[in-house]
Amino acid sequence: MESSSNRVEPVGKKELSQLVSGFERKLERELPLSIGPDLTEIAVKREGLVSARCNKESILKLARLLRDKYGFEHLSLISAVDWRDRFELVYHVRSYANYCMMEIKVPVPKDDLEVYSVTSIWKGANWHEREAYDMMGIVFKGHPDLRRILLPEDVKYFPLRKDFQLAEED
Amino acid sequence: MAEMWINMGPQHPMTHGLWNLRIKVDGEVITDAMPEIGYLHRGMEKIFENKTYVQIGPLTDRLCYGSSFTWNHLYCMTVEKLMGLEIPERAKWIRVMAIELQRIASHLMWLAAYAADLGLLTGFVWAMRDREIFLDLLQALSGSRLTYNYARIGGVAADLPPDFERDCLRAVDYFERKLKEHENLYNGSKIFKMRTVGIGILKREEAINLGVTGPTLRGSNAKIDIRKDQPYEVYDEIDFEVACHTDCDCWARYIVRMTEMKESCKIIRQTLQKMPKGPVRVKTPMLAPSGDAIGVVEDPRGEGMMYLIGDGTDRPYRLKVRSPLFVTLSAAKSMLLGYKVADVVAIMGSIDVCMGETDR
Amino acid sequence: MDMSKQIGTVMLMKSKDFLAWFDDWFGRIMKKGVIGRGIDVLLTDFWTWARVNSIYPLHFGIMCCALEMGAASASRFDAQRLGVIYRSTPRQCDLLLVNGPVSKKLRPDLRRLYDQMAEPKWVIAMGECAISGGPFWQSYSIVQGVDKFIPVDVYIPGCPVRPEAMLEGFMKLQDKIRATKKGVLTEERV
Amino acid sequence: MDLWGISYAISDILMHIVYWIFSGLLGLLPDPLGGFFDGIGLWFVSPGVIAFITMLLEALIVIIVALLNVIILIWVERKVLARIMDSRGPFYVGPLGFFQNIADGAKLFVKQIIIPKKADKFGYQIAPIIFVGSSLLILAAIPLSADFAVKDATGATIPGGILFAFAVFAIAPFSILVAGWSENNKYTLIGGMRSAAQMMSYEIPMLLTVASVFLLVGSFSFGDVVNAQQNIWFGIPLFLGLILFIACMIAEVERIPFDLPEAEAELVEGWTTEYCGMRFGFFMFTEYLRGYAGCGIATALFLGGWIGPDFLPGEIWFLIKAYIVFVVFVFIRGALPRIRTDQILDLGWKRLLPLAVLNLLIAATFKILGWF
Repeated sequence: MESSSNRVEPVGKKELSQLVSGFERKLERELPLSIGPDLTEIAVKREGLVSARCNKESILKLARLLRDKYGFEHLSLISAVDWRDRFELVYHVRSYANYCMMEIKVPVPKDDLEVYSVTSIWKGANWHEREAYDMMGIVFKGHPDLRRILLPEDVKYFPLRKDFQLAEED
Repeated sequence: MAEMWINMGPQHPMTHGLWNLRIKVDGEVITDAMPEIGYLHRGMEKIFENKTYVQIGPLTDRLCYGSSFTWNHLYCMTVEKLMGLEIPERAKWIRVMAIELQRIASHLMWLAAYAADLGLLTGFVWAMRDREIFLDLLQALSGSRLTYNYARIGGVAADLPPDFERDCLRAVDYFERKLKEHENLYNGSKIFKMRTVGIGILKREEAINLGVTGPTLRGSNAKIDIRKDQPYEVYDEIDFEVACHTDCDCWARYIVRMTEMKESCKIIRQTLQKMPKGPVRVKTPMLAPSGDAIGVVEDPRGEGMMYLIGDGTDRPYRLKVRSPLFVTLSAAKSMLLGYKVADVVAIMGSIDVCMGETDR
Repeated sequence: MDMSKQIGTVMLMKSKDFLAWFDDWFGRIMKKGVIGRGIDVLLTDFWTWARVNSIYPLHFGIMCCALEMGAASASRFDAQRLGVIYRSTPRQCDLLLVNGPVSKKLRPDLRRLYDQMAEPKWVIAMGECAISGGPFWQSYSIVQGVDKFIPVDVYIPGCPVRPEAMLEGFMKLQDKIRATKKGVLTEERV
Repeated sequence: MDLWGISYAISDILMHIVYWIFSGLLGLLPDPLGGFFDGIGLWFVSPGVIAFITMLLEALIVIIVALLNVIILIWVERKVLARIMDSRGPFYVGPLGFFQNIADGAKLFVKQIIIPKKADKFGYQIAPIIFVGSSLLILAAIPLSADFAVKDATGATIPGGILFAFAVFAIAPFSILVAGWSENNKYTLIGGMRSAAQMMSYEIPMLLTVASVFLLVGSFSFGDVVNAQQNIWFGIPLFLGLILFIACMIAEVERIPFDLPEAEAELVEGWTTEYCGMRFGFFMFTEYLRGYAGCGIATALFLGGWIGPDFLPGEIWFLIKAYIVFVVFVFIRGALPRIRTDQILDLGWKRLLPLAVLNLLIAATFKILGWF
């Protein structure tokens, strides 16, 4: 019944690395060509994991390219990290067919918190982005309904920022 | 009848836990659905940043209380990856066995809640009765019924108690006989099929795009299981089948979970045979190096993931938790459209909601 | 209230006024008079026995203690032996079992649930989270203990509460009901 | 009344008691006008009025016995259901948990009475009264044996007994609609409409199966139907009718496979959501009361009411059979999940109705063949 995707039955540990390394090397070569200067850095961390760092402007283009051309059909996670001088959005994207996960880090300067929303590409990102907005205050342009998801609507503070101290009050 | 917003929750027997499903109803058919969560938000990720690595262990049990060992183990595995720690072989086998025991207990909890939703009180009580056996086994291992804190950074808290293998094998044999009894109660009953076949259909492409994972995805004709795709611990040395069904509806998810329970029994038997002797724990340093690490685990509800950033101190700089239910709930709307109000129970029951991990 | 015209020995009143007058008169006799106290003295033990042996908790779960509540009502630690049936509307319950941390978003809803319950009602704070916020006491979105906005009768420690402890909690509540012998008619007096 | 072989004297005693009370009372009346009240007095003690009052007392006794049975039935249900689920059921309240229902009822009796502000007062209060009242009437109509029943002047059971029972059975949907609507809450409105629709749509197949029994017997009174089953119970030739009747009765009484209107799972108790205290107690008690009434009618029509070997009196045979039918209800409750509302109505119209007509045909063929 596995007609649609050309799923290859998983074999032992050894064969897995030869099978996969080809795909990652291809990624490492082709992505900088198609994205250009915005993709500041890309490296193969280990077999099955490629990490990249990309500027905020071209995240939409990179996402669409990854999903359509390279089969990264599943968005696992969007985490928002507060590095005190800047925010950073870490996208974890996974391709089932090629057993590969990609980690894309997108720095977001503190003064301009606008980022393009990838919900139009992966619908799974909808609630991840709402939670990033709710916890850190990063605004996603083009998001269907950007509201607070976990905290009540009338709350003003963004809890996961480093400057928000864990108050002891009631 | 005019369009009407119906509010199901937060206190509602259908919701296993606290969340509010607002559905717009035209007569009896659902035209729009908007899940509302956050009633159990405890700000866990903020608390994580103020506790040391060892203190966070017991907290991760409370992430999803239905399958607390998988989250505890995921946290320890992620920290070990960050520290670059190699844990003893016996500890890995014990962890895999405990994960599968926890998977059966979690699926039985789902079966109990699902039967109670559809009005089959006998199913609730039988599933809870059989779940007690596995809770006793895990209690023998860790001392507590629900939140174990059994996995520690660098291995497992303690070795198996004396003649644990005998009890475990006896429990698994007993359970496989009892599983047939459960199946007669559900597969045989025409009414259960009337309530679940063809209800809550979620196609394969839409499920993957929405980020749905776990039994809900495997029920939609996708043979995707992290234990096979990205084997962690010793899953690549165990042969088991990935349960998959092609109907994409509540019935398929029910069948997937029942076969997964059978597979877990097989895995437990293999772990008990192949478990080597040796130490179960390694000394761990207090401070973790700076850098980041990802842990991905097949939770009974889907793909559980943790993204950990260490900054060289003994406290994590940032620990992000990816909860499978957080995403499956966002896909609830596409499962609900077009079905009747009475079907909401069957559909929401079939994705095994657990609010602990969704609200964090 | 002389809305009645005295004609011979008969008073003429509008029916609505008569009903109000009758309630007031009957109420005075029952609540404060000898008859009311007499009935109460006779029947208080019976009402207490009834309330003790049939407690309907609300079918309402928050976190891990809800699983233990379910396990306690299943067949191994059968709570039904004590006459405990889980109802799902607050109107028909007389026990609110708070079994998890109460977040600030849930607080108004929980308070409304408590207000909707009919009068002889009790509250059990089950588990550390309900007693004092438990492992999440320093969280920004958790109310540190249910007794900050709901009067609590019995506290059951444990995280999560073991089913045996929950049954013991029910028995503690039964002792409390037996101790506070609430009459029915002359409530203020007792 | 002929209870355990005591002769017909009981009803004589009753008549004398009634006569003594009334003539005594009349004697005490102040008689300023002298002889003014004699006419009414004579009328009171005339045979017709005495017979009527005796019938009322008989009905009262039959209802009280039936209520005792309903309390036992609640206990039987909770114990059998617990046994299906490997647990013990109520245990500590009285011997084997027997007084559990009394404790539940008494506790509900002394609960605070809450009438929701926006609820329509009149409808809210009248609905449980109609619901309980009409269900009690059914019990009066069901005889436990040829003599332990409400009898008309000639000593036989009331000619239209079964028709009267089903007529009163059909009052409940009206009261459920009033209850659901008067609570002014959209869940209860939906619940009320669903349960009314379900009850009405299941009465037609039920009455058709009952008609097949009338076809064989030719009379509407309980006594004649049971006497016609001397040599063979109707449950054996009309076995299809028995199964259909039990299925329709489960839907009529709203028990598990058909109890979606008050399903806990999504309409939060359906139309009893806002009721609390003794009004809710009435609704809960009446559910079992109608269950007992349904089992009583099923035994009378299909299982040969009080016919049984002589070592036990007729009443006990009737009760044993009624309890067995109720235990079948409980087994069905233990084994089956709930059906969706439209599936319930679909099942009622598309499957039970044709089967009921088929059952009627079978009865007609038996009649033509002349076996009955």
